Amino acid sequence: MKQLLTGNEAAAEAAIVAGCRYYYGYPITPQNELINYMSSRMPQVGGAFIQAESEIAAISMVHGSAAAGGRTMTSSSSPGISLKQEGISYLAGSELPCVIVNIQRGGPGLGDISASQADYFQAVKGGGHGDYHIIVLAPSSVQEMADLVYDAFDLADKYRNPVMILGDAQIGQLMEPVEFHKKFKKHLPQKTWSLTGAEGRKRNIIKSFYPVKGQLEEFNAHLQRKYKTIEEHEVRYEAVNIHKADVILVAYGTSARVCREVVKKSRRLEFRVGLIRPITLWPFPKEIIRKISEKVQCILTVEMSAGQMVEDVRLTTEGRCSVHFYGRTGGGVPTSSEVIKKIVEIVPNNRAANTLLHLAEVR
Amino acid sequence: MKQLLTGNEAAAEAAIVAGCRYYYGYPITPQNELINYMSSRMPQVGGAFIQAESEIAAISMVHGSAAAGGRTMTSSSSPGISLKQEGISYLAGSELPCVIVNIQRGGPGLGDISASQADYFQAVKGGGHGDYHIIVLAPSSVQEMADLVYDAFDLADKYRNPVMILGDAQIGQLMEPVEFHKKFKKHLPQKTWSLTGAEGRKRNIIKSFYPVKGQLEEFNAHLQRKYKTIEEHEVRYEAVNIHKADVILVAYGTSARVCREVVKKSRRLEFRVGLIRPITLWPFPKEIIRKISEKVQCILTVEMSAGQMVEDVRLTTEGRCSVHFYGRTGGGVPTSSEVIKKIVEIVPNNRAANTLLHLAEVR
Amino acid sequence: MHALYEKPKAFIDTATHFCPGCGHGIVLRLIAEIIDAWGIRGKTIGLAPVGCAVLAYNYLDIDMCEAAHGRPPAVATGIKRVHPDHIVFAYQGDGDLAAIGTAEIIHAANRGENITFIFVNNAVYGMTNGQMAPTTLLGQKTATTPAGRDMANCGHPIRVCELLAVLEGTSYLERVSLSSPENIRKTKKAIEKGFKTQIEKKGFSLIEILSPCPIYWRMDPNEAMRHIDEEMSRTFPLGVVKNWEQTN
Amino acid sequence: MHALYEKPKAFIDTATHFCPGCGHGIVLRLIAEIIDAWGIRGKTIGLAPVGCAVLAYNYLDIDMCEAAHGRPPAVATGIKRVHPDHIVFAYQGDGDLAAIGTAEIIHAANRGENITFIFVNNAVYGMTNGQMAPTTLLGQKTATTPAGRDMANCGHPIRVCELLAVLEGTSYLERVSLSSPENIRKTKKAIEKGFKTQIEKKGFSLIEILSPCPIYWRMDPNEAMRHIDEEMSRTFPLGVVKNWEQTN
Amino acid sequence: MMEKIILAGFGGQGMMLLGKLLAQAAIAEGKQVTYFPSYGTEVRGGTAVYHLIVSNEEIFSPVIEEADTLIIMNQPSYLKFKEMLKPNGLLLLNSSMIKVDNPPDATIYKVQATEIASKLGNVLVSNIVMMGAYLAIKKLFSANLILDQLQTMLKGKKGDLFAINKKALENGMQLIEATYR
Amino acid sequence: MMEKIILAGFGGQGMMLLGKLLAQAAIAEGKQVTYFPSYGTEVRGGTAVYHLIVSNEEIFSPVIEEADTLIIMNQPSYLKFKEMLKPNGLLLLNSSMIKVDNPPDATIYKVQATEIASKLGNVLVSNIVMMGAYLAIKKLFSANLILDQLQTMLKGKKGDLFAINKKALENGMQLIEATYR
Amino acid sequence: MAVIRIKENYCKGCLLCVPVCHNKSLVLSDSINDYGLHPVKFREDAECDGCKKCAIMCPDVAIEIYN
Amino acid sequence: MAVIRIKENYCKGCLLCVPVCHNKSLVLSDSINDYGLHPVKFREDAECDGCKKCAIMCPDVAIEIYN
Ligand SMILES: Cc1ncc(C[n+]2csc(CCOP(=O)(O)OP(=O)(O)O)c2C)c(N)n1
Ligand SMILES: Cc1ncc(C[n+]2csc(CCOP(=O)(O)OP(=O)(O)O)c2C)c(N)n1
Ligand code: SF4
Ligand code: SF4
Ligand code: SF4
Ligand code: SF4
Ligand code: SF4
Ligand code: SF4
Ligand SMILES: [Mg+2]
Ligand SMILES: [Mg+2]
Repeated sequence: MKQLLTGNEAAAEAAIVAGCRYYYGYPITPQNELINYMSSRMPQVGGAFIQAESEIAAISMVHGSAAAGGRTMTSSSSPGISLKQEGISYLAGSELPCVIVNIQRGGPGLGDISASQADYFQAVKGGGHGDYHIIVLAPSSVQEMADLVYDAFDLADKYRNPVMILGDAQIGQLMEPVEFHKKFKKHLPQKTWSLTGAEGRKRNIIKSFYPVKGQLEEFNAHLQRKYKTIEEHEVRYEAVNIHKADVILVAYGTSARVCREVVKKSRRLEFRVGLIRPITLWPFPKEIIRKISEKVQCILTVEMSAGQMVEDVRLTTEGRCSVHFYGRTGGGVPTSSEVIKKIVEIVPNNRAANTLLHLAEVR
Repeated sequence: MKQLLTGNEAAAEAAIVAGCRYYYGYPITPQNELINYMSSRMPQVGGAFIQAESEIAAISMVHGSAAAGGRTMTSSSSPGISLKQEGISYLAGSELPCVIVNIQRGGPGLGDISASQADYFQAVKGGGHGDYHIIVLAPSSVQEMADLVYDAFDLADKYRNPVMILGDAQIGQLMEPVEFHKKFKKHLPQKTWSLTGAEGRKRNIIKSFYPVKGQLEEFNAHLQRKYKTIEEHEVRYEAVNIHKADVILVAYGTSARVCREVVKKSRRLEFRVGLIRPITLWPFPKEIIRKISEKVQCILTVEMSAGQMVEDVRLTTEGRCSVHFYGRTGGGVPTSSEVIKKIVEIVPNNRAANTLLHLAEVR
Repeated sequence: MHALYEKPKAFIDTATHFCPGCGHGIVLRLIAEIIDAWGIRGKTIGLAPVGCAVLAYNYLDIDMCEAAHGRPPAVATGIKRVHPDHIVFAYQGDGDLAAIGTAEIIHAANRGENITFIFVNNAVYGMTNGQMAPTTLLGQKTATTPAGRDMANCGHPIRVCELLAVLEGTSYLERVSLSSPENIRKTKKAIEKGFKTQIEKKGFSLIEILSPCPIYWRMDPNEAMRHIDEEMSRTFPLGVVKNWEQTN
Repeated sequence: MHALYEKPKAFIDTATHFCPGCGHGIVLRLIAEIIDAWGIRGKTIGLAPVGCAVLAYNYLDIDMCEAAHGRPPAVATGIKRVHPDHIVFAYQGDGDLAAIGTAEIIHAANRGENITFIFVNNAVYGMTNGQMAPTTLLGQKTATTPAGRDMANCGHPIRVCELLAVLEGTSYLERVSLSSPENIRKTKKAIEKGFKTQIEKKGFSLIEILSPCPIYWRMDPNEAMRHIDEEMSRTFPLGVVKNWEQTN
Repeated sequence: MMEKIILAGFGGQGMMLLGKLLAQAAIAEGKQVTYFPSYGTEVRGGTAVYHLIVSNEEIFSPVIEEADTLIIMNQPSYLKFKEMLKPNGLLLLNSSMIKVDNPPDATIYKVQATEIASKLGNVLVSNIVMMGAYLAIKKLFSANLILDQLQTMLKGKKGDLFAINKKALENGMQLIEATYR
Repeated sequence: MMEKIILAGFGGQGMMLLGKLLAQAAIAEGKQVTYFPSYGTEVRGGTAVYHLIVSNEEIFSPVIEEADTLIIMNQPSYLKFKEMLKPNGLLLLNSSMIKVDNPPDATIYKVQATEIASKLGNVLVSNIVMMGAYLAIKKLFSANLILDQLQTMLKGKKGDLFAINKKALENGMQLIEATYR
Repeated sequence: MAVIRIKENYCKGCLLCVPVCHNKSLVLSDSINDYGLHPVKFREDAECDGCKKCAIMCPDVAIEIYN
Repeated sequence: MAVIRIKENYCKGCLLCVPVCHNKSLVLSDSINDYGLHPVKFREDAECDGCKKCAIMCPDVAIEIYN
């Protein structure tokens, strides 16, 4: 039977099902259910659990276990993820596979503990130093949290790259029925590069230091080629009702669920609302949005931030259609009525839009 | 007489001239000349110098001195700046004025110590968590380093906001003649909010925590309004030869100097190359680039990165003209010949472009 | 009618957000009492930690500053440089001070910062719902040591006063508790001594206070107080660990 | 012709990047000698620090990992969890271990990680051109203490072994030096003892090595060695600070 | 069918469990369900509120903008959340702790849950009394299904705990049948 | 007028100082100047190379793509940088340490700087010998201007240091006059 | 003889004040405060000599003592 | 009698090996190695009993000893 779990717990259990045996974390709300779950579950499967002295120590332990060839994970929330930025840059620069969960909360600073999507830039543009990318996956249900965690470990190993699960307080603490049924992935490369003791072979070195002139540029070129491959092969998104849509919503994670509600409500009308829900935030689903931008009059991006992903949407549409933004900050979650009102504001005045407005007001 | 100083030293001396009396740092190449200089200079002016136990401690000490009403600064280079991201988010969230110098080096990870501009995203999009902005100034000469450091302190105080000086290994270690002649700024607000002991007044609190539902969203709205004001009033850039230009280069800091060389070389030709050099990276000089994009066929952005500022250029041009990119990574500094070759590649084939190519090849 | 005991003026007239029987309220009240008695509201600046005492500034009517988790010693250092003659104190929990903030407290101590640290050791992370702290007792069950803390995986509870005592920069270190009116009086004396150390520019002082967290100890408040006496102070013996007035 | 002394096989045949007379080369060579002698190349994993020894993997022919500045204890912990039966050692400088990495070393020690730490104390930040380290001697001139380190502003040099000795998790702590062939032999013995401690699963071991940085001490190499004997070892006394074999 | 319930009370009144039991019953019956604890802040104490949606179709937003049912345990929660009920929705109140003033346009049921639970010997089962009342009114799930869930949940705990919970459930149901039918 | 000089040698051969003296002379004469130490890596030792540009007009890029003059102190630097000289540029070599093979298309001057300096009693002034030679060839600045700079720089140091530096400068100049004129 | 005032809405009923009173003058009250908690009350006819132990113990500054 | 081999290009002329040799067998050489440094050399006709102290002292693994 399906279990009723929080997103945090589902992420933890999915990691264990995916073969993660090295978890290092530090408490922070709203991801505490994850570290707490790991502390009881890891010993049961013979894995390692350490409550590290800090987020920095945790990401560094992840560095060690990844270098040693283990499947490894850490989790935190916004302030703690900021602390990990140097470590993440090192992981990317050392090409180490690992999974990092960010259950975002309101910022900046201590902010509060409610849901937010204001760490998008940090995740996809790189909050750390240097030109690097991590793969960023954004679940919007507890089941998807579990499914994406499996995939995160596979993607990390496939590309020797850190993968981030970008959730928020709502998805982390929401309970939904979930099943764990990881499919066995073939064709994952052997970790011949990992540190196992150089018995009978040349030594392996895990590093990101390229002091000889030219080497670092060469290494960066290699990274950029790898990122290009990922961009070509790993884009994921969900498209709902996008054909002949009058307006297209773009939203991920928690705000995508609100938008889905809007799409559902609009079904009863002549006015067509579609949704593109990026599942990979990096690589960003550029192709589909580019295509859509040739067909619709306007796109509305909905986020729990002051406007971050909307920049990636605009970079993709390049002026071909108008791109609007509706956002809530600091723990505010948009409601479907708010989104509908915003749609009414941006679409040319027509009957359908007014019906929509009516719908929003009646609730 | 002008002194021959490195950019690092000029930044330090300018800070002292600007009244900075609280400096906290941690050694890292290529900004060591700055902390070393401060260690001998601060005691001479009765200021505080602490070699902190880490970059995190340093930014936290800055937090304290800023909260107490002092003019305060820290400096580091890429990995160290990554470590400060949580602290920077707190400073922004607490609206504390301070100056942070990032003398960028090659990344990701340990990378190397040569010049780079790959921390652009981190600086302007926010490497820390939450929706915040810091003002980012990019000097391209040692004299400008000094001048911008004065302004950085004034801007910080004016807006109660952290300001970053974004340099790189080249500008940090380059020696040029420099003079210190800060003009006295009037109309800087009194720091009535600062912590001085609540003698005879209501207590002051410096914090970024807004746990009561709705408060954080309100505070974020306030921040966004402030950012809008800054965007309206504080944009700075240098425009060279942009009238009737066939192609416009956009570059800042070290790479702008290379582009300036290209502009100079092209003067002898019929083919006109112009340059827009953003001095404030945030707020980004959108208006002038938007205007230019209506007039030129193409823009070439030149950076020492895999392509970061170019996104802000594209966000501004919105498809009105083609935007190209030339970049070097990992310590590579573009040469004027490389830039000329790239121009030739992107402009419609014409005689002028060929002359230009000739120029590039002859060197 | 004459008041024998009244709310200290420096304690803001409001209900606190702490759980019933939590020690934080007692400690904050003691600080307020000293501020009143010594008349130092105008020259005192406090640091609130990230932890259950995060809202200390809602209770203490003085200038206060937030610090990121673990960083109060560094933030206090920055404040003290600007106001060397003010009384600057940092209020920290055991997760804040002895886990993520280890480097900051050690180096503030080593520099001999003339600052007073009020270190509330409740052997648990209260704020984040009861995980292990560096000071969690062996065998103690927490959200991250469901089977009880064991030495092999999680190490021994860290004795902060004894660790800092090794550093030349520390001047006054004492461990006290809140388990009884008598012990609370001693705690107040210790905080006074900490402030005095600072006023006389004798350097770094830290008062470690054994404090109950009934909620995450899963005890009723009176049981929690007994637990301090019977269990906790065996791992963390009460008393002066270092005192500049007694060094010869 | 029979070799009385040859380059250890585990030491890669190349010139090093160290300055003339730098102690790092000696320490790395000793590690290589032990790896050869004990035949443990295939089960040893090393951690290179950020510091002058950053390129340790260019000299030691074993599996090695870089760690961000100060984080070798945490990275080593992550490696050791995957390979509990391998010999994992971290090589760290004094800035790396005793400044930015304070929290990591204290907590690895407190957890009693079964890892060996080779701690090269050269009283200075070599890599970044000679700033003060936590272990810089009082009065020592560095790039950030141009008038010499003074206790009032910069605190006292931290004695790492003595600090860690307070923690129950530490098993073997010894301070040695490189000042003479005799002392180098003792250093080698101490490293061997560290590895033995680990192989026998006795827990945390750390060997603090007083090591010359002639360049930033502004001394010629032989003078620097004398300085270790005459000055440095007065602040940092040589000898065993803690030994699991001797505890009763 | 879609039922949106908001449950609110102060920490310790067992709202979390109440919602969880309903959610698990929903899963057992093959229904869709989302259950969202919407903590206010990082700060201790105060009101705990939970959004529970049970449906035959896919549920999108787990945040309830307009509830079909409110189950409210104390006065502050009543004041805070009463406006979230849809017109004529079900308002189920713990009248031991709530003074009903300015009621919204609703079908109101008052249950003296705290008192009943106290009489049963354990004030902590007041939530289960409310559960009984809710089942009796909406009949979303059978009492047996809920009791099954409870039994699994209490497995390993002291035996009489289940008995008292069962009593509480029945009392709640009976109260509705007796008072309102 | 614009003169682009690349100075290279190994650490300790005083290239830094040589360039700094020229740069300061340029400032004294009201010229524009950029002086850029282009360290290879965070790693100790190896070659140190400096880019010095002196000009009457504004200088844009401080990085030299094509040098007017190379002043080279040792063999590895010679091999590494000789291609950076413009055709027929000035190649000034410390022939004590450089074996000239495959020379580029250049005007070559060889100065046994290390030997001369050793003879003067201090191998560390080999850089100043090179300075003398450079001044004699390019006559960018007067020897006196440089000596002034040197004097200010050496103020406070032991007195004979200036004397030996002066000697070194003169020796360098004389060598050029004698050998190449 | 001193008088105790308990601030009903500040008191959380933690009972820390109860055992420290040598007169056993404080007991839990039946009433419920605004936060839904039972505060303590001064037992009717109880003694109080103003020793302050209860106030010293109270984590919520809920007790004031007068005479 | 043992034989010392010094790897010219590894030796940095730090002279740490010089004072430890009780036979004073090592001296700085006039030659310059690839890095522009003067290495040490085994003094002509010097003694060596293979005590290894020089090699133990050498930070650059530049000395090997044979017999
Ligand atoms: C960087 C960062 N990491 C983690 C947290 C989450 N957090 C808040 S308080 C706290 C620890 C609380 O424990 P303690 O310091 O012992 O204080 P207490 O609540 O027990 O008084 C943690 C881990 C945070 N806010 N920031
Ligand atoms: C986060 C970060 N901060 C600072 C640096 C710069 N850095 C490199 S090595 C080093 C310290 C070197 O000192 P130590 O650890 O004593 O090693 P040594 O070079 O003396 O052997 C520093 C500060 C860095 N690379 N990363
Ligand atoms: S959780 Fe513990 S420390 Fe925090 S307020 Fe409650 S009782 Fe106090
Ligand atoms: S700077 Fe010091 S520690 Fe670094 S290589 Fe040189 S001598 Fe060794
Ligand atoms: S003051 Fe003393 S006697 Fe009076 S109620 Fe309080 S504890 Fe009891
Ligand atoms: S100690 Fe204070 S809060 Fe606790 S019961 Fe007594 S009066 Fe109430
Ligand atoms: S082995 Fe001994 S005797 Fe031989 S050269 Fe070396 S130090 Fe001298
Ligand atoms: S100790 Fe080694 S490097 Fe130093 S001089 Fe002797 S042989 Fe050369
Ligand atoms: Mg605690
Ligand atoms: Mg060092």
